[in-house]
Order: sequence, then C-alpha cells, then structure tokens
Amino acid sequence: MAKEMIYADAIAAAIVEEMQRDPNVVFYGQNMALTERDPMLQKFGKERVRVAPISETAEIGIGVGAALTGLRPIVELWMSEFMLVAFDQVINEAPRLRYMSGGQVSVPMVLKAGYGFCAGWAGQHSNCIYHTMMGIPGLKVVVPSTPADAKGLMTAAIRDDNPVVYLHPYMLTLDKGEVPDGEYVVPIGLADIKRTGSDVTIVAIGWMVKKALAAAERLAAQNISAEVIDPRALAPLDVATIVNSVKKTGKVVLVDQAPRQSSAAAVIAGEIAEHAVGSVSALRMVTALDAPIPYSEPLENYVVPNEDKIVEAVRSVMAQEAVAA
Amino acid sequence: MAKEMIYADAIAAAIVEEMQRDPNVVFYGQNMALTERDPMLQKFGKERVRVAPISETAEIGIGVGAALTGLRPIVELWMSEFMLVAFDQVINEAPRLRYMSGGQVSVPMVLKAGYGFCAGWAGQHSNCIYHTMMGIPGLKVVVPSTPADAKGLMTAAIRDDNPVVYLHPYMLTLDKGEVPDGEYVVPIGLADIKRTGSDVTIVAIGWMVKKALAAAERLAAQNISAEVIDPRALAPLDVATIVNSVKKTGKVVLVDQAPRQSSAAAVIAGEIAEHAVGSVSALRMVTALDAPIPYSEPLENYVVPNEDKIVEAVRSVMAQEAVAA
Amino acid sequence: MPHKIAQRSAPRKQQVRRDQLAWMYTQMVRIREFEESVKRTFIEHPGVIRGHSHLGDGAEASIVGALSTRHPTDFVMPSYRCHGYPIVLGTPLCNMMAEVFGRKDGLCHGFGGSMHLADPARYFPGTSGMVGQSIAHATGAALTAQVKNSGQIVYCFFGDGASKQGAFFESLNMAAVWKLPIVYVLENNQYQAYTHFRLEDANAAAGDRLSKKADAFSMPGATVDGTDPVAVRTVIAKAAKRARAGQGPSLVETKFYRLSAHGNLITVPPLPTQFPEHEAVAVYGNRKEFEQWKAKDPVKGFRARLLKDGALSEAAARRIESAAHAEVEEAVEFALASPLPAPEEALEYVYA
Amino acid sequence: MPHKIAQRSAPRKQQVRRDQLAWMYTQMVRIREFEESVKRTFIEHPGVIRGHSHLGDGAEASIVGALSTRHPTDFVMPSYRCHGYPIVLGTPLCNMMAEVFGRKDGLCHGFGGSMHLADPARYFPGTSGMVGQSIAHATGAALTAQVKNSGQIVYCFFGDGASKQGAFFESLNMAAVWKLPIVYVLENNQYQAYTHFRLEDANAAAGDRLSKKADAFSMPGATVDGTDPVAVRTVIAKAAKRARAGQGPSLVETKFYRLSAHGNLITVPPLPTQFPEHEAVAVYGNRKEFEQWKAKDPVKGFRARLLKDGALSEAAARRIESAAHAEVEEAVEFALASPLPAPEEALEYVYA
Ligand SMILES: Cc1ncc(C[n+]2csc(CCOP(=O)(O)OP(=O)(O)O)c2C)c(N)n1
Ligand SMILES: Cc1ncc(C[n+]2csc(CCOP(=O)(O)OP(=O)(O)O)c2C)c(N)n1
Ligand SMILES: [Mg+2]
Ligand SMILES: [Mg+2]
Repeated sequence: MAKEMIYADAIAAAIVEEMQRDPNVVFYGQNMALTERDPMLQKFGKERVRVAPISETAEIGIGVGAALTGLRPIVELWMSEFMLVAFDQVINEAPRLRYMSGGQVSVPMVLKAGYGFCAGWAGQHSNCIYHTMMGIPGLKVVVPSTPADAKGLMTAAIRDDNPVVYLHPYMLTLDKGEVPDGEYVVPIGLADIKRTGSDVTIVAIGWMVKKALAAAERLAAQNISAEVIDPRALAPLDVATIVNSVKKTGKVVLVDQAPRQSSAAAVIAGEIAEHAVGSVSALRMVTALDAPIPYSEPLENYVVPNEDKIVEAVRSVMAQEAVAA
Repeated sequence: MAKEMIYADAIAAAIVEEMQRDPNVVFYGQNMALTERDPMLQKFGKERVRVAPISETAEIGIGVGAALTGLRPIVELWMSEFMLVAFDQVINEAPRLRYMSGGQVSVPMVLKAGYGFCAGWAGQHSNCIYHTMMGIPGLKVVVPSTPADAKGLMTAAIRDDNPVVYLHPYMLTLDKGEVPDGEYVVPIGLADIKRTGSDVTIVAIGWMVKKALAAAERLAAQNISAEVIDPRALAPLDVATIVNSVKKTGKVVLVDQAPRQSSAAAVIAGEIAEHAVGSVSALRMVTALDAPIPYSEPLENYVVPNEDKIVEAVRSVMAQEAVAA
Repeated sequence: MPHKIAQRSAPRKQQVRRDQLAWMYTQMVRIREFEESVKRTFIEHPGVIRGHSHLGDGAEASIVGALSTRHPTDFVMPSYRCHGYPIVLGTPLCNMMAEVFGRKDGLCHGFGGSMHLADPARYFPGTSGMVGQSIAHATGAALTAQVKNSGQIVYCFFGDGASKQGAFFESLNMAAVWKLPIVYVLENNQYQAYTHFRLEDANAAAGDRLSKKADAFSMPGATVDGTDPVAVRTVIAKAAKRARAGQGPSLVETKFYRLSAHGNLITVPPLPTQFPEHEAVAVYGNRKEFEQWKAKDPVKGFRARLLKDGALSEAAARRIESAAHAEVEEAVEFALASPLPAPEEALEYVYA
Repeated sequence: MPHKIAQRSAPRKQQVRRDQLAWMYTQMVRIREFEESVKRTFIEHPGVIRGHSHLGDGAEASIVGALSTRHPTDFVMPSYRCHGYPIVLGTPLCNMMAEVFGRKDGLCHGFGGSMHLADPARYFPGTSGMVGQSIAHATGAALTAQVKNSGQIVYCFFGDGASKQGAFFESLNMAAVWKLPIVYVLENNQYQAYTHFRLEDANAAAGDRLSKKADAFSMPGATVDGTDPVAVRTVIAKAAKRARAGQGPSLVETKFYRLSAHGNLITVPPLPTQFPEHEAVAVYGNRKEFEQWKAKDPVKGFRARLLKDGALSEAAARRIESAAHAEVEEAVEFALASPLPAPEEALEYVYA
C-alpha cells in the first residue's frame, strides 16, 4: 500500500518515525523548534529537538562529537552551501575519525540540506556542491529525486552508522508522489532505473531526474527509447547499474545541475570511460554552463540545464554511429 | 639561460620578484615573519609581510576583502586541508563576488598551500582536495610539478586578476630542476607534455608526474612509448592538449594521488569520454585506494599510487585491442 | 532661548548641525521609502522580484547615524540586507531598484539582485549572502587602507545572528592584533531570521548586552539605542575617531527592531511570494512586542523630535518626504522600463 | 604541627589528600617519562616514528590537576597533542607507544599515530589534527551527556592558538546557550607552533588574560598557574562542579610553558627528523625566556613541594619515578616488538 505524499512531508515523516523508534536520534538546526507549540518539540521534547545559532562549524562539529559518544544527530542545515563554512567537519572530521581510531568509534550522523534552488537566489545560494563530497572515503551522500526515495533514503541515512549527507533538491520540495506505507528503507548505494529503455542511457541526479523523465517522454514520441537512471546515492556510487545500462544502449547522456567539471556527471563519465569505453559510441554531458548562478531570470535559465538541452543531447548522441559490436 | 633550483626556492623567488615589482602584493599566513630578522620582513616591511593567527576564515576572507579593494594578497595556508575550515571563502566568496557585482570588482588573490604529504601525517593532513575546487566558475587552480613550473605558475598566479589556488605537492618540496633565469611566467590553463610518446597517454598531476615519468622510463625499456601530460592547471583544464594526445595514442592511463571518485583523474576521464570516446580503446585510472590516509608506513604505501601501479596499468591498457580506425 | 536650555540638558545632540540633522532625516526617509516600495512590488508587480529580499526598515537610524560620521572615501561593507547603505552613499535609486528587479540597468546588470548590490565607485565593494563572511571582507578592506596608508576607515555592518559565526570572532581578533582601521557595527535587530536573539546568544541569554563580545578582543565595546540616529552618531563617531587615529577597531551594538519580516516568503517557483507578517507575530504570537517596537519607529521618532526641537519644520519634513517618495516612484518606473539582460550575457564577468 | 599551620595559611592545598597528591605526582611523572621517551625515539630508533608528534612536557600539571577532579565516566577530549590524557585515564602505555610507532598492537592498530590516539572504552573518543575542531566535538559529547542525562561531564582541552579558531567561539556560545556540562581548558603553553601568543591574540596583545574571552559568552572565565597541579585542580573543580550541577560551561586558562619544540622537524621522507630546539631559542633567540620557564618545570616543582610539605618522601618519589621509567621502557620494547600492520588492512575501518 502506498499513499501520495509531498516530497518535504516524506522527509519529515521519516524523521518522525525514526525519532519514535530510536531515542538516540536528536534533531537540531537554525530557525527550527522556536516555540513550545512546535510539533516536533511537542512530540520529542526540548532535549531532542533544538534550535541552533548560525554556527555551522559548531553545529556540525557538535553533531560529530555527539555521534562519537552515542547519539544519532540529524543536523538541519537548510542550504547546502551553508556547510561550506564548516567544511572541515564535513569532509575531514566526520568521515575520518572512525578510520583514524582503527575502527574503535563510529559517527552516525545525518547532515540534511537542500540544494540547487534556482529561484533567483543568485551566486551563493543556488549551487550544487555535491562533487566536493563525492569519493571521500567514509562519507555517504544521497540525493533523492522522488518522495518515496526521500523517505526511504532518510530512513536509511538515520540508521546508517556512518556520516551521511542528505541532499534534497529544493526545486522538488512540493512535488507529489506515491510513498509506501509504514517503514520504508531505500538502501544507500543502489541506483534506480526510473524508466527502462534501449536506445540511450540517461543518468540524471536530483531535480534533473524529473527533467530527464520529461525529456524521455518527448523522445519516446520521436521513437527514441531512453533509459533513465537515478544514482540516488553519489557516494557510494552504483557504477555497476550504470555501466550495465550503458553496455546495453551504447549511448550516454549525463544530466547534472552543476557546472561541468564540478559535476557528478563528470565523475560518472569517468567511470564509464574506464569500465565501458569499448561499448560506448557517444557520450554527452548536459550540465550547468561555466558560470556562477546569476540573479536575473533569463540569465539563470540560460545557465541551468533544461528539458530542451537534454532532448538535444540525446538526439546528438543518437546521430553518432554505433560501435561495431 | 637557466639555473638549477630547489622547488621550494623557486616558489619563494617568484614571490620575492613579484613583491618587488608590485607594491600591492602582500603576503601573510601563520607562523611566518615572526621576528625582525625575517628576510621577507626585512625586504618588504611589516605592512606587507605579516604573521596571522590560526584563523583561516578570517585570513582568507581578509584576503578577499583586501583584493576587492586594491591589494593582491598571497595567503600562505601551509596544508591545503586547513582551507576546509574556511571553504566558503574559497569556493563561494572569492570566485563569486566579481560575477555577482556584474563585473564591477575583481578578486586578485593567491591561496598558497601544500598538499598530499605522504609522510605519516595520517588521515587529516595528507589529502588531495583539489577536486573540491575544480569546475568552480571564477576560480583557478594550479598544481606545478617542477621547480620551473612552480616559479612560472606562482608568477602567473600573482599577476592573475582572479583568485588562484596554488597547490604545491609537499613531496616535491626539495626536488631540484632547471628554472629559466629572470622573469618567467607559465600561462595558467596550458598543459605541458612532459614526455612525448606514441603508444599510450599518461596524464598525471603534481607528485604523480614524477612517478609517471619514472614509469615511462621503465616502459620505454619494454618498448612502450608513453606520452606524459601534466595539466599543470586543474582549472581551467586544458582539455584540448589531453584529447589530442589521446586521439593519437588511443590508450589512456590517468594518475592521481586522490581517491578515485574525488580525483581530477575522474573528471579528466569524463572529458575524454565525451570528446574522444571513439578513439580510445582502453582507459585506466591509477588513484589512491578508497580509504583515508593511514598513519603506518605499509598502510600508507598501500593506499597511495606508485610507479609499479602505473606500469601495471599501462601494460593492462596496452593489452587491450585497439579501436578499429 | 529654548535652544540654549536644550543645549545644556543634552549637549551631545546639539553638536549635530541643523543641516546635518536634515540630511540625516532625508536619508532615513529615502531608505524607508525605498524599502516600502520594494515590499509593495511583491503585490503590485508579482514575479518581478525573485529570490530573497531583505529590508532595512527599522535600521534607518543605525545606518544613517553611523554613516553620518563617514568621510568621503571610507569603505562601507554591510551584509545581504544591503539596500540602506548605498542609498546614503548616493547610489542612484533607479539603478538600485533595477538591480532588485534583475534588469540590465541594474547596478550589477541583474547578476546580483537584492542581496548583492555593489557600487565600488562609491566605496561599497559588494556583499556576501553567507552570514558573517563579509565581516572578514570588511576587515580586508581595512587592511588595504592600512597598507596603502590611505586614511580610509571601514564601516562594517552585520547582524546579531552573524555575531555567532566564526568569521566574526576570527576577524575581530585579527583586526585588533593588526590595529586595523575599522568600526564593527553589530546591528541587533533582535532576530536572526525567525529566531529571537535571546534563543541563540549566550550574552543575551544571560541578560547582557551583545557588545560584551568586544572583551574577547580587549577592544572597546558599546551598545547604543539604534532607534536614535544622533545617539548612534555619537557612539560611532568615537569609534571612527579611534580607527582614524590608528588605534584599531571597536565594536558597537546598535539595538533596534526589524520592522518587516526577515524576507519575502521562500517559495518554489512559480508560486508567488511576498512579505509575511513579522516573526514576532507569525512565529511567536507576540503582537505586543511588535506593536511596542513599532511605536519606537526610528523614522517617525526622529521626525517628531526634529519638529519638537525646531530643527525641522513640518513643511520641510513634508518636502523631504515627498521628494523621497517621488524619487522612489521614479526608480520603480525606471526599473520596470529597463530590459531584462539577454540570456547569453550570463557567460560574462566570470573571469576578470 | 607544621601540618596544621600549613592548613591555615593555604587551606585549599590541604584539601587534597596525601594519596591523591601522590597519585597526581605519579601521573605527572608517567607523562613526562612517556614524552621524553618519544622524543628519544627519534634519535635511538630513527624512522620508527613518522609524521608529526607533539609532546605534553610542561603540560603535566594542567593535565593532571584538571583530571584529578574527573569522575570515572566523564569524557576527556584533547587536541592532537594528546599523549598525556590517556596516560591519566589508565590506557596501557604499551598500546599507546605502539600506536605512536605505527604498530598493529597500537591503540588504533597503526591507523592514527601520535596525533590521533583514541581509547573510547576509557571515555577518550579521539582527537582531531585540525586546530580547534575538536572543541566542537567535545561540545557534542556534552550534548550526549545532557540528552542522556548520564551525569557525565566533558573535559575539553585545547591550545592558546586554537582559541583563535571560529570553532572555539561558536562552540562556547552554543554550550552556554544550551547549558552543556563541559569544562573548557585553554592550555596556554604560550606558543602556537612557532608563534608566541602575544603576536596573535588580541587579549594578550593588550596585556589581558586569555580567559577574558569567556565574557563573550557570559560564562565564568578564570586563569590559573598551569605549573601548579593543585591550583589547577582547585579552579577546575569549581568549573566541574558547575557543569555537574547543570549550570553550564566554564572557561579556564591554564598558563604554563611547552618545554619541547612544537613537534619534530617537518621533513620530506626519507630525510630523518627529530625534535629541534625550542622556538624561544630557535626562532626568537630568547634563551632567557626558555631557561626561566624551565626553572618552573611543573614536575620538578611539584616534587620539591611535596617533599617540602612532607606529603611525599624522597624514597617514595624515587619509587614512583623508577616505576614510571620502567613502565615506559617496557612500552617501548613492546612497541618495537609489535609487527607493522599488513598493507591490505588499510581498507578496513573505512565504513562502520
Ligand atoms: C553561513 C550561513 N548560514 C545560514 C544562512 C541563512 N541565513 C540567511 S540570513 C540569516 C539570518 C541572519 O541574521 P542576522 O545576522 O541577525 O542578520 P539580519 O538578517 O537580522 O539582518 C540566516 C540564518 C546563511 N545565509 N549563511
Ligand atoms: C585549521 C588548522 N590550521 C592550522 C593547522 C596547523 N597547526 C597545527 S598545530 C598548530 C599550533 C596550534 O597551537 P595551539 O592551539 O596553541 O596548541 P599547541 O600546539 O600549543 O598545543 C598549527 C597552527 C592545523 N592543524 N589546523
Ligand atoms: Mg538580526
Ligand atoms: Mg599553544
């Protein structure tokens, strides 16, 4: 059984359920739980649900220390860029402490943040910084693109004994989708084939999954059958699912909201190059253009990838000759 | 004319020459210029050469503000990980302010840091974090691998009107090499073919260039002719030089001291996949294994790439069949 | 006669010349008019302003009082809540409004928007949207002034919330050690977005003033009524004098009240957005607090005082107000008429 | 009889029981022996210790005085200069030394080394090599104690240099607002690597004590002679009591002198490394400063006082010293005999 849920509500539901399940889960961040009427505060009390000052280094660092000593903190960071003032905690503390201790400790923690808010917030608030957190041994990164994944990955993230960066695309906040009833866990590290197809493999992340699916719909009308894969986790990355699809189709389009060389798409393209170079006849990346995000709408629209650009890229790879089998 | 110089001295020479040339260049950082006997202090005075507290956010942020208003600061950060506590300043302030102002201001600044010190410093001090700074529009990143490049790229970095992250591999600190006399500028964004070859293209970065050249020497004895390319700048990345070589050889080995999915190698592999997929029959990445850097020597040696692994990777790509022309 | 008495009972106030008082009132009104116009735009021209806009209504006395001590080449470096400052510096309102509307004739050609105004020619080099980070930038501008021995000082404005960010502490320590010419103005508008400052500040939680943080840097710290531009001017003048004399930085807390909500509602496009009720009401249900502070509106308060002190006539006040109103109306018209930038321009200005 | 007089003239000192004084001296000696042995290893067994090692000689009174107030399950969270603390907690020296030597029997199986000792079973969850960051971690441990209502408190140790890092300020503010059970011990050993603290600290530059930073959080702040373990104990006891009572954090500056250089020389392998001369001499040419503080050696000073006060006999002192010496010698032997980890083990422990 499943019910329709809003993306944001699906995240919240997972947090509530896990906090009910495990008293060690605590939840804090800026501008939350401000009055006694706050529903989370009412449910879980002021020890477990807190408002924090604008102190990301302390907020995340406190999360690390709390996780080291027996809690499972969820830190609400709002926009992913706000992590940057505390980035040592994210990539050089949380994921290293277990290893440096020779396995004696662990850091079960969730860093929750939205990203990629293309809504006129200009150069510093609209970015995709996930590439900075990929490939950091010890750190997991998830980017759910549907309400169901949002719930299932949040549940998995809270239960994971490692630090998990949970990034939700702000542009999907109000999207609706079916979410399975009751406990629902999506394993971290498993890509999802959001649409099967045979002519071309489209790998897309977060908000771009929605755009890729819309593009695939348009392409289907043109008799091009696109397979759309959502990695869901950027770390660990499910290279096998992607490579298998690529070997089947021989054509690849990678869609990423980040600028080209700071995209997950580039890393995925690299994996494809190593694992399937002989099977691929054409590969294209559809990413943001190489500029910060500008404020004004026509500028912003120009920089960010969209459905048209995806359709165009697919058509261009289809135009290339297939690899001789 | 050229003379032999130590890598570290080549950097210092560039800084001294540029400070002599331009009174707007200032230089500060932790644990430097501590007494009146300090030679830089004696040369340039206590206004332009300063010691800073352990406050990277302020150190870099002050650099940004000083650059905005007419100075050209060089911030000595020592180890590149120390930037992480101030990472917003590095990737979300310095490279964005010009764009957000609609081109009214610029941020000419050099962030100097060593990296990848594989000498038993364990999990937090030995990393390669350059992937986090690649592909950030507005930001340049250079990684010189020889004393000549060290000098020429430092000169270029100081003269550049954009923020430049200057990363020097600590393991090369005492290496010697010929450095052209007098003013010497290496343009930022131009790869260098450190050795020409016809059978395989090896792209290597920083300390790995040295290892790749040694591997190429060994391979030559086995009749394999390896071309070794050093991108020198990771942003902007000279994709054309790499792709041209790859189209010639059809075989690629990418060597990077960082873990696979947080490496520049992965991004370069992605570019090759898009631009030359039809010309490449085999591509391998030789990177650090997916673990933080451990303390103990055998562990550290195991994780980090070395000459043997490069030779082995080259032999494995050579074993793969060539693409039908 | 009454003039003399006033002089004796409140000597400080009378040090401000009449024309300066009028100038101060003019600037305060111009800021207020601008901000109210921005706020109205969300209703009158929905969709024209995107992203997140932060208004300075309530901050007028702090901004103008502080900047009334400024010398012509001193730097001014505020946060993303930045409309008020360039208004005082003489930046044309039409280009400011055009920037807020994302137009080609905007100060930043539509690249920055409300949060990122910049007018470097008027010593306002730009802002950061990341809380607290511009405190370090401002400190860097002070380094420039010191190294170049230019005689400039820096006015650095930031919020109560920002004073909980590492950048604040690190910058003030460095400025003190290096004796940089800078005045740190902690604009305590009592809220960090939705959070009342008592909930997040250890000084406040203990009933202390926020300027006590200056002790951590052995730096002068003062708190002043931020609804009174003359009081602000007096305290800032001292700090500015100290900075100009090469004696280093000071921290001044100007305490006032933000009169609008933190910013317009955060919505996912194409959902419309506009300014919600103030957090005191919307979040805390505390209408009383809001009304009490509204009664202390710095613009109205200053007007009443100037009239009472005879420093300004009712007619002069009206002239100032209608001129400001007309200026802002004109700015809106200009901005609405200005074209949007062409898409391809997005690739300009990435590198210098 | 002399006992009674002493009690009256210095009542606090006599609150410490004789056996506790002996325990304190023992721990101080064990720390000193361990650190001297680590230092000698660079000469006696070159290449065995890699990377960067930081010694606690000079800090013994601060460490032991503070931890003498600890209850058995309280957390201890120092920086990378971390050898002294687990010694007091009872961590076997042989596993500690094996870790410093990178061996399989090391506390962390050779994964962490000198900078990253960890013994979570003894409430020492590990350290960070990034200056100041562990202050936030320690604060998080205090959050755990508070949420679990476990009665634990946290002893958080960090350097004078670290108190210039944003993490310090942000953490102390949050701890104060949340009233977390933690004692912040600012170990002012007067140097941040090569830099004398006067060159980088605004309080120090103004001739103030560093504990004045506590004002920024309306938190108790005290400075104590960090060469006197009993004085440290007294001040920390008060802070610990406050933390246990749920009244929140305190900041205590223990002022002493690092007796060795910051760390062993930084060299590119395979160049050998060992401890250089102290920075006072090597960098500043100030041998006098160094000698003056050497004369205030906390271990020697405490010994002399205990003997003078009759709290310890010469024979008992010698017994303590030779036991510590033997224990450390044994640790070295153990560590040298312990195998290096197998290369492939490097892929363990990455994920939990
Ligand atoms: C590093 C960082 N964290 C969080 C935010 C989100 N944020 C934007 S404005 C704001 C409130 C700032 O409050 P204050 O400093 O008091 O300034 P005010 O808005 O009241 O002028 C917050 C939390 C941000 N922009 N940057
Ligand atoms: C964020 C960061 N910046 C710089 C360094 C380099 N560093 C290591 S130890 C040290 C000195 C720290 O001094 P202090 O806090 O006084 O502690 P002490 O070493 O004296 O115990 C510095 C600058 C670092 N490890 N981390
Ligand atoms: Mg505020
Ligand atoms: Mg120190």
